[in-house]
Amino acid sequence: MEKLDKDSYLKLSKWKRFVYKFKYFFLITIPRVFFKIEILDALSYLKLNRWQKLGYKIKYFYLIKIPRFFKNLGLKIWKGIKGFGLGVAHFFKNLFVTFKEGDKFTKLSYLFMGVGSFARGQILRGILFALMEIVFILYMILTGGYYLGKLNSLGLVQPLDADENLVANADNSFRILLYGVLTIFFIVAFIYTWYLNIKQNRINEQIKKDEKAIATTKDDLRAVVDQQFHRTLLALPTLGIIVFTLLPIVFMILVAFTNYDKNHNGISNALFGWVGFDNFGQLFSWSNGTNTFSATFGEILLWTLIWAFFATFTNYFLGLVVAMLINKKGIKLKKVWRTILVMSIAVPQFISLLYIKNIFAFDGIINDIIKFFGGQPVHFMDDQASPLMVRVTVILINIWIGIPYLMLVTTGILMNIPADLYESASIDGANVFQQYTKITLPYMLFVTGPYLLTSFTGNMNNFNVIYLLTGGAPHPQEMLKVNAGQTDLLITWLFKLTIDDSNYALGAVLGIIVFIIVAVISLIVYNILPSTKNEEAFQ
Amino acid sequence: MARVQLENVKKIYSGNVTAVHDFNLDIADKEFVVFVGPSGCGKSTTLRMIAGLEDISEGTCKIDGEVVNDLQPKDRQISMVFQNYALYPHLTVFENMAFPLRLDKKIRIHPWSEEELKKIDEHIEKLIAQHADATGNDKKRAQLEKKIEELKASKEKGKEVKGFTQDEIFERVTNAAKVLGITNFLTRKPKAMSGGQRQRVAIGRAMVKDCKVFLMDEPLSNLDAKLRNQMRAEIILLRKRINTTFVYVTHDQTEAMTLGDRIVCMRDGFIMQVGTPTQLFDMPDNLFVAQFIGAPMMNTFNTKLLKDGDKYYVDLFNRKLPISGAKADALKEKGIQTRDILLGIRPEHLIVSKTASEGTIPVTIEVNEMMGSEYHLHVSSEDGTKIIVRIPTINLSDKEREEMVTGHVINLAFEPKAMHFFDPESEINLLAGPEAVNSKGPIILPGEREQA
Amino acid sequence: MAKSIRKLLPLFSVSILTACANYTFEYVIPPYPGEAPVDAKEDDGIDDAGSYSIKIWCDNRIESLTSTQVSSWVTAQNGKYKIDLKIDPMGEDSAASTMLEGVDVGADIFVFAQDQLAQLKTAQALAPISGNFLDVMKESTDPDGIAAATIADKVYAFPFTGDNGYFLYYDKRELSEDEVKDMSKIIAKARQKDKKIAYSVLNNGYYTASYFMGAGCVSEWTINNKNKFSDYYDTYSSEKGLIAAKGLRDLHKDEDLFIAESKFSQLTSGKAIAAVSGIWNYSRANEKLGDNLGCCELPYYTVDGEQYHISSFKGYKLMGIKRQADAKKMSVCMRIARYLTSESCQKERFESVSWGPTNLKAMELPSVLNHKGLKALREQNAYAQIQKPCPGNWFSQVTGIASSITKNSTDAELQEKLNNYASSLDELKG
Amino acid sequence: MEKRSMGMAAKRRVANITTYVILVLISIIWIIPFIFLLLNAFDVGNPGLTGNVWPEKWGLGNFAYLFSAESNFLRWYFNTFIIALFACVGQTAMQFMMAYALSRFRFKLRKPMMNMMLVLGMFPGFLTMIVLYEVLSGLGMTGDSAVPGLILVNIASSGMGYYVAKGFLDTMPKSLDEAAEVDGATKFQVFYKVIMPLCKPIVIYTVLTSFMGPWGDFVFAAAIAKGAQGGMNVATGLNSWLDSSNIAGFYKYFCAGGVIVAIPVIILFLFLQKYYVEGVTGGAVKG
Repeated sequence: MEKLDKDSYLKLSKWKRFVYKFKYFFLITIPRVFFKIEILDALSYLKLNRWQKLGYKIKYFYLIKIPRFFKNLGLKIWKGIKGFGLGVAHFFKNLFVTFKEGDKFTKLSYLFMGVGSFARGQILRGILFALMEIVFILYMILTGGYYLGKLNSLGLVQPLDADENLVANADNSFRILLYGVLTIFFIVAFIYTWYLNIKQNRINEQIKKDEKAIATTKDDLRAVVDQQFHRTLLALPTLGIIVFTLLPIVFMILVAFTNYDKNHNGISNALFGWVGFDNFGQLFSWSNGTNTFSATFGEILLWTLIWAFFATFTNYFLGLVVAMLINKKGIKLKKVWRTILVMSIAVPQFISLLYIKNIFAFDGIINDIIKFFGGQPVHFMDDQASPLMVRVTVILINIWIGIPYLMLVTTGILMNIPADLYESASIDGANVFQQYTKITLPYMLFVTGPYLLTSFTGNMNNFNVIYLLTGGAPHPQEMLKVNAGQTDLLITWLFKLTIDDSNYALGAVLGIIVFIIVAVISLIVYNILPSTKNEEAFQ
Repeated sequence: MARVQLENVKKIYSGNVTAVHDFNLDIADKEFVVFVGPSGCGKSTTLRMIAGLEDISEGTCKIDGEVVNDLQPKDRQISMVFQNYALYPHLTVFENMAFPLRLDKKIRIHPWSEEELKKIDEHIEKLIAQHADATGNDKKRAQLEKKIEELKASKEKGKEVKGFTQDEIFERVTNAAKVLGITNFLTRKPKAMSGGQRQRVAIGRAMVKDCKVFLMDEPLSNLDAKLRNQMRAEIILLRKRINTTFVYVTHDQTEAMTLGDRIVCMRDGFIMQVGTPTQLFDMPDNLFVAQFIGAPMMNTFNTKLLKDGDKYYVDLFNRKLPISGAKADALKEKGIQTRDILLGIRPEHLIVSKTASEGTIPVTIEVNEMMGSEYHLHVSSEDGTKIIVRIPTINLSDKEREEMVTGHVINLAFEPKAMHFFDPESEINLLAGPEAVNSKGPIILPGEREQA
Repeated sequence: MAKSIRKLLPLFSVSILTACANYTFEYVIPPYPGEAPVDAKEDDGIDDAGSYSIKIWCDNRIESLTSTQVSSWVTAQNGKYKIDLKIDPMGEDSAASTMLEGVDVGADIFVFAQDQLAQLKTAQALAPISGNFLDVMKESTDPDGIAAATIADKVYAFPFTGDNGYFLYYDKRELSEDEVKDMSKIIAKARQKDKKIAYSVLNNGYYTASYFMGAGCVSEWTINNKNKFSDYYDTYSSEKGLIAAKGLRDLHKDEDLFIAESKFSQLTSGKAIAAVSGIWNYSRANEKLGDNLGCCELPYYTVDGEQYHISSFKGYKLMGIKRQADAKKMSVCMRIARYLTSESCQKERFESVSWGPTNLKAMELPSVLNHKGLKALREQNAYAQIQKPCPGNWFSQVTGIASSITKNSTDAELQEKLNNYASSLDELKG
Repeated sequence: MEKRSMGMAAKRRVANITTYVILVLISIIWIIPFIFLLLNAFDVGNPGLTGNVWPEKWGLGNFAYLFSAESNFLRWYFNTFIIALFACVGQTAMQFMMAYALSRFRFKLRKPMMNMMLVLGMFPGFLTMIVLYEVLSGLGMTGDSAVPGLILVNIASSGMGYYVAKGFLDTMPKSLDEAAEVDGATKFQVFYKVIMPLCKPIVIYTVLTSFMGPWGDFVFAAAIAKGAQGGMNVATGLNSWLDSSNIAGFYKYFCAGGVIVAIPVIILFLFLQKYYVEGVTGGAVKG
């Protein structure tokens, strides 16, 4: 709409003026107030009163930060894809160019790895490359091929024939999937090494052209403890993580796409096969309402998030308070208080939590005390208790578990807070509470930012407390169908599904969802936390 | 004892931020060169590139003629003193200084001791005897002959020893400690020592090694003023004793002036000027060097240079101050005509004359900073331009000292010899040589100026 | 030069990975060598002489007794077999769950509670018993025991003990003969003496069912040939079920008197006057209380004036043989299992840990007949129902009924709980 | 004037007293479970779960049973001790190698690697249990020889817990490395001769925490040992005494076992508590 100046507005009839005002309000004022923002510089921002500042911040967050976040995200993803594309193109171009220009040794090393290195006097590398190729070929012929071939069917020879007699040389789908994944890892490693072997030939040729000295085996060995020392350090831990963490996780993610459960355990009663996204379908079929699996999933997810939030923050703040109590200037016997608290960490949880469970049991000591004072015994953590009571009790007990550890963490950090901060605050007239909120907390949050995050994700996967204390009680009939309880976390429900009921496929689906939720939360928080951004603060 | 050559050295950080632009310098053997400049001018980065702690993005760095770009710090035979001393907290002072010696595994030749020589001779006799009675088989005889040859050769050459022996280490460390006066601290841990002492240990650690180049990265900046002056003197003595090539980085211009044979003044990754202290003090290539060297800072005035026949005048505070002597001849030689200039004169080159005259300017004192041996007067002329004057108090009578108070009017005379004339656009000294670098706006290197 | 060798180190990690991958090399020859297995058919015709290493899982109390029994059996075969025996003590329920975790690594012979039979059968962990072994078993063993080990008229295990039910333990000093006949009297005495009753009727389906069975309810599950629970006949939500629910509601009025069965020891330490538990606690209770210990059938409970005798499961512990490709080993294990469940072994076991035998002759022995615990169990079994195979989650559904009832739920609410239970049964199919 | 100053002192005294009262209360609450455990361990009156606090009959019978030939407790305890010993050495080495590489060096894949490990750490552990069992049985480390298997799994992916060690190393000034390099030390010598000696608190912290881990692990250990007495650890063994058929006869033995497991870990913890605090906070020990 075109804006009218003063007198052309006056010319309008009464009705037209009303229409104009109406349009002006919606098309100009609303956008100007809500959707347009002019960035204030520091000074003009400080002039705003408290509410304007808040309004400005909120608008700034939604109109600037969020779009920028997504723009950056989009850029990053686009760069990633472009980078990947470039990388692949580069990979093939490299291969082709090296082959065309390489001398006969380089050409040979395409087929027999290590030939190039031997030709150039790098015996150690040559041996390693050749060894890798031989081992790879042998492995593929004898076992890799066998499992890779069966990977898409996960086994054809069922362990039992029609009338349930044992079949000889039956397949084992569990082992086929596991060694299939291992073989794929091995193939990727081989391709990387093969590409490495080619690239080194090209580098050595380049060096030869510039008449520089090619790295001898002695140089390689010296590099292991010098220039390349960080790779030597990382080699063993990374290998351990690949074989003992990454491999099982990849296996588990794949299990989510199979029908691996008590009727098809892949070894003795029936082979399991690929079923695509059916398992996810079952979990997310909200539509038919009656399906208790997805309804239970929603409730347990909600409780897991509430639990993780409360468990983390109650422990954090109360741990800090206890640490401050002990660290207060006038308090003597500091070591004694700390020792008593620390003793409770040293006792393994499966012993201490059993005792706490008996204390809170229906016929436990607390109820005896209540009866002694004439009260009615209370159901704290058994099946007759109300869900709210059990949840509150569990969080309280978790405080008992968490505080000593937090007290230790925060005691150390408290000692590092420069004393002059408190002195200047008390001169400015801040009382104890203000000092806590204005100095201690901000400093602590900065230093223990990452710790807070890891303890939040840790609490989401905190198995011991719930499993040992409540076992998921109370179990309403509705949730019992999928053997879950109202204080079950995703992790304890997962345990019941897989270990108790050997329903591995659904357990894997659940595991993936827990994995995604926790991963998304922490990656966002991880990149926002100040202390993780300026990591180099101290160096 | 080495010559350090830096040719077109550049340092470009990720995201193409250039910290050092086209750095060219040729440091002669045993020369003490100081890199000076405000923080962030790339002086430390350049030093670290020589040391090998930073990769050289472009260009080459040669030590004793050998390109060291790809060498690791330990293979460049350099030693370095760090700004925060970087002493190993868990080692005693002795161990700190002995650390580099224990790591050194190079083979060195040592003269044989008496008994060792005797033992070798006996061994040779024994072999000759064996050679004599092994008449039959030639192979054995040939072997024996070769063995005898070897022994004889090693007798002349001397004993080959890997690294330093224990007493060699002891001797070197104690000598260094004696030089630095920290002998009775040798068994202490760095934590238990003061800043000055720690700095000496750091120097000691660098000193014990025989190195080609001795690098120092702002070693005195963590010390208090008094200790800094004392350490400066010690470093001068040290330099004579160690007698090797020094590269010293500092942001304090007094250190540069007192220590350096040659000074490399830098800003934003560019070399402003390379020259001896006096060259930089008396003949600054541009306004930046002029103002950076010398404290308090040189005064500058926007004025006009008037050429009247073959006489030159400066139109200052509507007075025409004559320029005479060497400066005038230089201007004439350069054929400078009347033009706008930036006049620079150092506070210590302004003289308070007793009587007002044609060549003096009346100024009123605003602030008088009493520095003990001299006054730093902050004065302002009739039209309000601020000038700083430095006057030694020694040859002032008591009465004159009393008058040096705010509001008092004094007459200033300009010492013609100490005037500097800078071109307002490029801030280059009119009398500077062709390779002078501008210090205003985007810095244009001499080479590039022709194309511009 | 430094730059050109920066690619060296991944070689190390890769070569270690290959070394690591090697371990699968000699391990992974196709599994299960040997010819097609033949189930031990006809009489013991199969010639299975040879040496075997056999692993047995049984309760720690009978660990040493079992190993002596097996070695005596081996010597009795005068050299036909060479057995390298390994016994790991393991309770019945953890034996079943460990077996389900990995059938191929489970023990060759293991004792498990009867309610796990269906799950173990689904996992194909049990070798069917046939031929001579079956005939001998049929002649000499308690028919109910055999029924407990049968699915779709195939027998999958040897009945090991016939005492897996529960009965009433009580302190004779506190309760007289006739008081123990009526639940309300026991509760009144407990309230009066401020003592407890160790009976998990309110929070464990295995015991809650005793009220429903007492009122006459039944729950039977049929398994189709694909070992899935295809159909069920259940009367827990009928009006008989409502009677039981009312009984449970009355118990909730005194729920503070009831403690879990795991706290059975409070009977021996005098804090409880009665307990409902199985024979596994008999020897300790007898040792502690001596002749103050009374054992008898479960009492009656009264609802709306009518008296109902609390029922129980007539349960059996079974000895199963792992189904494996090596037919010979399977047949040797069957021979051992048959011997361990023979009359002489059951008698020895009864004398040492007083577990009820399933062998018909052993059951008639005078010492068994007038054994205080077993006599009570036999009297109670008159009112008990044979425990048939049922889905794993069925017991937790029954627990759900008891735990959702409160002392002031109305009859309509009780019925609603029962209906919830009934509707959940379809989920348990499959 | 005089009243106000007295007020200040009085106020501080009152604050101190309340703090002491709170601290005493806290101490009681935190120590009760352990006291109950101790009392039950000395009760030889009735071996079952009698729920009484004060022992019916004092005696050392329960402890005697543990060390008698009847029970395998000693075997389990020895197994766990071996696992804890190897675990603390192995884990500390692995965590330190990872932390040192990530803290002192800057290389291309550093950030993605750290994010990857952060994410991998979030996968719920149980699902990988059955896979690890298969991997270990491939290596023949299950059942009776479960101890080497548990050690291997304990150490293999412990590199992922490098945060605390890295936090500590980040506070080491970079100039120490550079000074050593200029002095001629190879990167390994810098690691071994300069940085490691300064990491005493964090090394002890890591040793301590990884030593305590295996004592409480009952789910995974049971899955690997699969009931074989030779391979069970103390947590699995004690737990097997709690199932329904055993509890009436073995509960008090469980308590005695619990005491014997807890005591050494407590003593170790108290002895090294100073380092625990320093280690966690990134170390007050500055160069």
